[in-house]
Amino acid sequence: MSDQTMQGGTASVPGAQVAPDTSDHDALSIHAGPQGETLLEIDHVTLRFGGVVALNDVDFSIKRGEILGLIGPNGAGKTTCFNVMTGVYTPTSGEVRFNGKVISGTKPHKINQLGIARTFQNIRLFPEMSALENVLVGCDARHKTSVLGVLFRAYRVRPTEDQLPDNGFKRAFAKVFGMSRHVLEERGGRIRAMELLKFVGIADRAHELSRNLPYGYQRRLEIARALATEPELLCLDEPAAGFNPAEKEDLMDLIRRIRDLGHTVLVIEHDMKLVLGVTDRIIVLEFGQKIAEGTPDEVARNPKVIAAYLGEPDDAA
Amino acid sequence: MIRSSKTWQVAAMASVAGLVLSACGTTDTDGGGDASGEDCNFKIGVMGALSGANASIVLPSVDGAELALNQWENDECEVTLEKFDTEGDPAKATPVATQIAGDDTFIGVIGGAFSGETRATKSIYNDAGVTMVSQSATATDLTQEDPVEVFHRLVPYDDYQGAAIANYLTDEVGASKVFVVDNSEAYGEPLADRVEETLGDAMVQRDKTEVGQTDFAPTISKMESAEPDAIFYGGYIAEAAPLLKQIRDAGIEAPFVGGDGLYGADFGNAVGAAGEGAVVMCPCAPIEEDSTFAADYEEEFGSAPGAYAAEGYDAMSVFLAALDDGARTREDVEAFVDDYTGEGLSKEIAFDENGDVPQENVSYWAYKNEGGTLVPEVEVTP
Amino acid sequence: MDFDALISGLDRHTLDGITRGSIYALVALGYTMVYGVMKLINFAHSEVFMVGTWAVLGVYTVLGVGAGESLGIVIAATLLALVGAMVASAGTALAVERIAYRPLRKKGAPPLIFLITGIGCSMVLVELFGQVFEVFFGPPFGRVTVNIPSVLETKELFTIPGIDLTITNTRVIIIVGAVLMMLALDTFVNKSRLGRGVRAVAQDPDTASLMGVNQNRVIMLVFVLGGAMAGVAALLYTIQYDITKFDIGFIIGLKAFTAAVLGGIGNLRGALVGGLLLGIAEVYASTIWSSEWANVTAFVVLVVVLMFRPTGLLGESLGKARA
Amino acid sequence: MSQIFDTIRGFSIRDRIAQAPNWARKVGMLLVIAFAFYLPFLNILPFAYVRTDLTSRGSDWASVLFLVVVYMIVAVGLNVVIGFAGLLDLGYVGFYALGAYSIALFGSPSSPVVEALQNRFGLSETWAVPFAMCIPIAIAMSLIAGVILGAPTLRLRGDYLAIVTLGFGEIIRITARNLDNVTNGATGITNVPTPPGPETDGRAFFNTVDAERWYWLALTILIIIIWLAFRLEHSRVGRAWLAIREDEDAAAIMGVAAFKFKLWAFAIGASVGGLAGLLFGSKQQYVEPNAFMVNLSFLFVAMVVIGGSGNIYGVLLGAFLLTYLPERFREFQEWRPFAFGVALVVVMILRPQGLVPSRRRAREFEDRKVEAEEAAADV
Repeated sequence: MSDQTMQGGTASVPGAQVAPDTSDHDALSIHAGPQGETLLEIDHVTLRFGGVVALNDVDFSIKRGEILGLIGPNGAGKTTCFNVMTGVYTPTSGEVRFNGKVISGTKPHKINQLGIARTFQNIRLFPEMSALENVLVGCDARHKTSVLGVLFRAYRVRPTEDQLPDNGFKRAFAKVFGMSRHVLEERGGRIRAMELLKFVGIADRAHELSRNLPYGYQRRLEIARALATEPELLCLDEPAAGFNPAEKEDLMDLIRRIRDLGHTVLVIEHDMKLVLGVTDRIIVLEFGQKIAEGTPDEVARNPKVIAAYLGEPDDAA
Repeated sequence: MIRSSKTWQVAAMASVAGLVLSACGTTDTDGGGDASGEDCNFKIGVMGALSGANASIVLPSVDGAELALNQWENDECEVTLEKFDTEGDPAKATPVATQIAGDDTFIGVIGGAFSGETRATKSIYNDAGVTMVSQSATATDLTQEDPVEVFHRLVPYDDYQGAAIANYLTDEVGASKVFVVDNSEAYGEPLADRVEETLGDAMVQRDKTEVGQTDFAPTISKMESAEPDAIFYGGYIAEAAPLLKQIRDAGIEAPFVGGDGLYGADFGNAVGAAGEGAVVMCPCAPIEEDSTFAADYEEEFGSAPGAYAAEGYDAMSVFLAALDDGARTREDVEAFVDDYTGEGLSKEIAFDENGDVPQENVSYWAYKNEGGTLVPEVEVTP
Repeated sequence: MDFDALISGLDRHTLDGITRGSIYALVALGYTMVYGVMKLINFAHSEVFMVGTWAVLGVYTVLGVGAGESLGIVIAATLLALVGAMVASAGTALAVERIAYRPLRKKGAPPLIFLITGIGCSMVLVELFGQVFEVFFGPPFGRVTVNIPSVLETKELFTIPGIDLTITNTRVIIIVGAVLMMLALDTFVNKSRLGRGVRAVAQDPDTASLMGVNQNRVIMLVFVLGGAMAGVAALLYTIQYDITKFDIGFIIGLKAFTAAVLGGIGNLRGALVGGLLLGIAEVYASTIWSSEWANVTAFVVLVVVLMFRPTGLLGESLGKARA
Repeated sequence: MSQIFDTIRGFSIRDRIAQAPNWARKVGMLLVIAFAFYLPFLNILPFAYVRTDLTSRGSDWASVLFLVVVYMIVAVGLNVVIGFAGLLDLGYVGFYALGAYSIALFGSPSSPVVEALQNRFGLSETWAVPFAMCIPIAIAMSLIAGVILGAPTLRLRGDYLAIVTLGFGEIIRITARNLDNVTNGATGITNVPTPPGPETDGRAFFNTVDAERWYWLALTILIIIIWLAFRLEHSRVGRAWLAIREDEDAAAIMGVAAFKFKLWAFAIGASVGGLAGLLFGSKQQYVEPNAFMVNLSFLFVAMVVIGGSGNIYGVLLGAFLLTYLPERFREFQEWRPFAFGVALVVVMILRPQGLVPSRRRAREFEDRKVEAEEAAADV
């Protein structure tokens, strides 16, 4: 397979500073709409489980191209907020709009296709798949081949020059009859997946089972897998949990580079330093309610926020 | 790569070893004994449910055939009886039939014992020209709708049996309101259909049950409102036993009549006290208790001849007569059996162009369950 | 299609259905208890029931009793048969657990493996009675239907006036017996100390073992209880139908399992509701059409119920059996 | 027993095959296929002892091979459902039956359906739908049945799915038995057509006696189906199934349409089952409802699980062993079911992951074992 040649990439040692990524990632950038426009709106969303109110009239929006932080003490409803956005829960009242389209009540995989991807607080990779395969599952979200297409490969497309096979006979055949879209997608997917692994800095262990990867690699693999679905909006759920300061630095850099590719990023994080350092804007939740919103400076000075965090000093660490 | 080259070495050695060993010889897949016209070494197959729930209807006929072979006196010929268990399942019967068909030393087959397996295999035997003489397959279509050259049977088909049962119900029992129950299976349903046809207005209601059913409450409540003066059940022993018990428990005392599916040695034991007086109809003539056959059978197998033992004996006798007559090929046997006439244990044997025994040669008997054994009651005509 | 027959005898058919369903429900308890605690389908449970019917036959044979005994002997023999069937069935269930399931549990095998092993155990038990014992002991073992003497003969007890519904003693014994056993089991699981252990393991095995509940003991207890209920069902079955056979377990087991799922597998009261509903549905369908459609009706009812209530009528969970 | 497995593992056959040069693997594959085609005539000692017709009470070797291959097709199809998608289907025999019934209903001149068509359109009495047309009909019918069964039930959890599918298999059989005017009821349908072919020795090419031709036909179909199954496994579809098996919610959030892929698994499994049923019915030339009892479903699942669910080679082995061994040892006729049950229990206890598990499955088992041991140690 072609990915054999891709191995190597940026070698890095877990825990140490990841070498700056030098390869060309233009191929990874996505085509995003006009910057600064509203991308996602959480419109007065309330979510109740029985008598418990998990989200109470939460209302905020994300603009295209920004890095938005979502913070709050444990149990404030941050992850629940993600779950509402990604279709796991349907809000009791209010609605979620993405690109102006109501998405609350839509099934999770449909929401992903619309352009929202996320990572999980407690890592949820596919443990028996290799790192590359995990990312490939993400790439598949953008692939069009149907099950019948996989079986019979009847859908042919005209390949570009560099997609043509080397073997003379096969090359001639492909020129006349075109190539199966499935084969091209599969090949393209592998190349893209490998690029993504390089982008997050874990390409050196692309063929290892994800369950055998070190913790930091698993976190980054989740990000790569989410990026593979080419989301306009990427939601990171506590991406720095369990990281040491050096790794956190890397992560901040990674988040900025993700934004530079054209993605909008929403981060849930406990670590105030990271959030204040990387985000453009911050929303603060407490007990399912929005208590503050603003630039990192504004939020850091907001007395309500300080009170909320001082009230639970353990979690603010 | 070093490791893999080792693999190829191993593979090469294995193939050489295989070639060397192959020189050792080949197996005789014909299963011994080449058939040639001169020496008379033949096999006769018997196929049927030799194991499984319905074996008790088949095994006596196999024993009967064995007895006929043991009693046969012929210096020229060596005949063995090969038993094939099909569990009564058509899917299991086809490989057996293909095996028999492909082995030229088989000159005939006794069976199939049941209609389903016979339906599935008769074209195989027909293609190979193996003569079949069935001791107990009674489905009408086997000879009437879809006859093949090689199939013969010693029992009348369901049409006649159904008529005989209906006649018994109306004439002997004097019933005018018969409740007909069947087991929805290939055996019970067509038989019950024939009974229904012949009964005409004398049938009050028909109900269908399942194989494996034990709770017949819905059928019983239908009976209670129909108030029949006789009940016919087309099915097997396993369901007849709980059905009878529940009929009697409900206080319905109408006579109970069953088809030959109930004609087995274990009927009396299975139905117990509730089955006292129940009648089983069978196209099999009773074997005189003092006859030599019954005595020989008892001596050989340690029990009184059961269902279709005489038919099994007769089927074997037909084949052996063919060999006595000098038949040495499948064609000879087929020609001989087609024209055969003779006095059998069960009846006067002859086969019409469809392979059926002429109707006038057949006798139907009603057997009554008395104290756990089936006692011949009366002969009935269709 | 005979709806008139159904309507005109609705009381009678419902009673028939309840009788049939009572036995399903008792057998269903075994499936439900094991599922509730271990989250697996014990496919050999149908044979646990079958062994019980043979035990009844064995007890009657040893005692030498038959039809028409005096009342005292009838009661004594039936009680002995009850004990015999419960012991035999519980013992079989326990043996299956110890021999087949425990090694798998040690390996942490997924449910599918338990399923295949259960099918294997079921075949072994069927063949023991249909083949192996016949070779060693001869009749009554083997592949034939065996009559069990009607020690407890069916007698009319009384007729409900007005609707003209005759009640027999066997019906009363079956329905009352089934309900009593179920109440006893329900009380045991909910009230006793051992029962608390069962519920604890059902809710959260890990926490339960941390709290000092011996999981193996609980699982054994569950198999024994389920087996004993199948034993009761076996006695009631023989009283009603008078027969046994090496393969009678299969269909009853299938129906009982359907009943358990219908009511909400893992839920004791669900087993009762599911069993009765299934019995009634089958009898109604058999009356409207005929018995050949009873099984189809049973499964259609199951599919329809699951479509609207994906975890059965009463929902699952042995732990929350009180709810 | 486990020592034997360890020894076999010592050879690490899989690694060696994987390391072999590409041409060698291709040649090896061709040799295996050639050998498979030659198998009916295998008559060289000591290999010929595998034959089932060594004694005159055996059963025809080529017929047994045919049945083995038909069940292999079934196993490969069911493996898509159980092994790939992780859905427990206990009613697979229903699709098998549908395949057999479709060719019987439409292809046999004596089926009530064909007779109705004859009357309706004034066709001759020997007219029936040609064999070639019956194949798409059979596949379509079982596929539609798969979708109809799957669409409402696939949302159910594993164990519920098991009982519902089991019920479905029974509904198909009972309906086929009860609808006398459509399926001839319990009597079944005769004169099921065979594939067309040149007449040889005065008989149709696919006749009842020369079973090896049927075997070759089935084998060809099996090879095609295996090839397609591998395509599925190593594609986005196979990855989606694996992802669903491992973490359905996470897969959905990553854009995997879980329900759609599960339904596809069901539909693909169903149509493969239907194709196997069609072969069976055509060879048998007779179809009756009792050939499709529930027990057959259990046998199919046992093939997949014993062989090694998820691994195509494993399920092929499972299908082979469970079909072949009972035929090979016919002389123990009465004892076979007992031995079968014992073998099922013993194999599962000693090797719960199956005889030839997929590597992923084997690792999952190791994990579970460790977890179980840890849990036991806690007590």
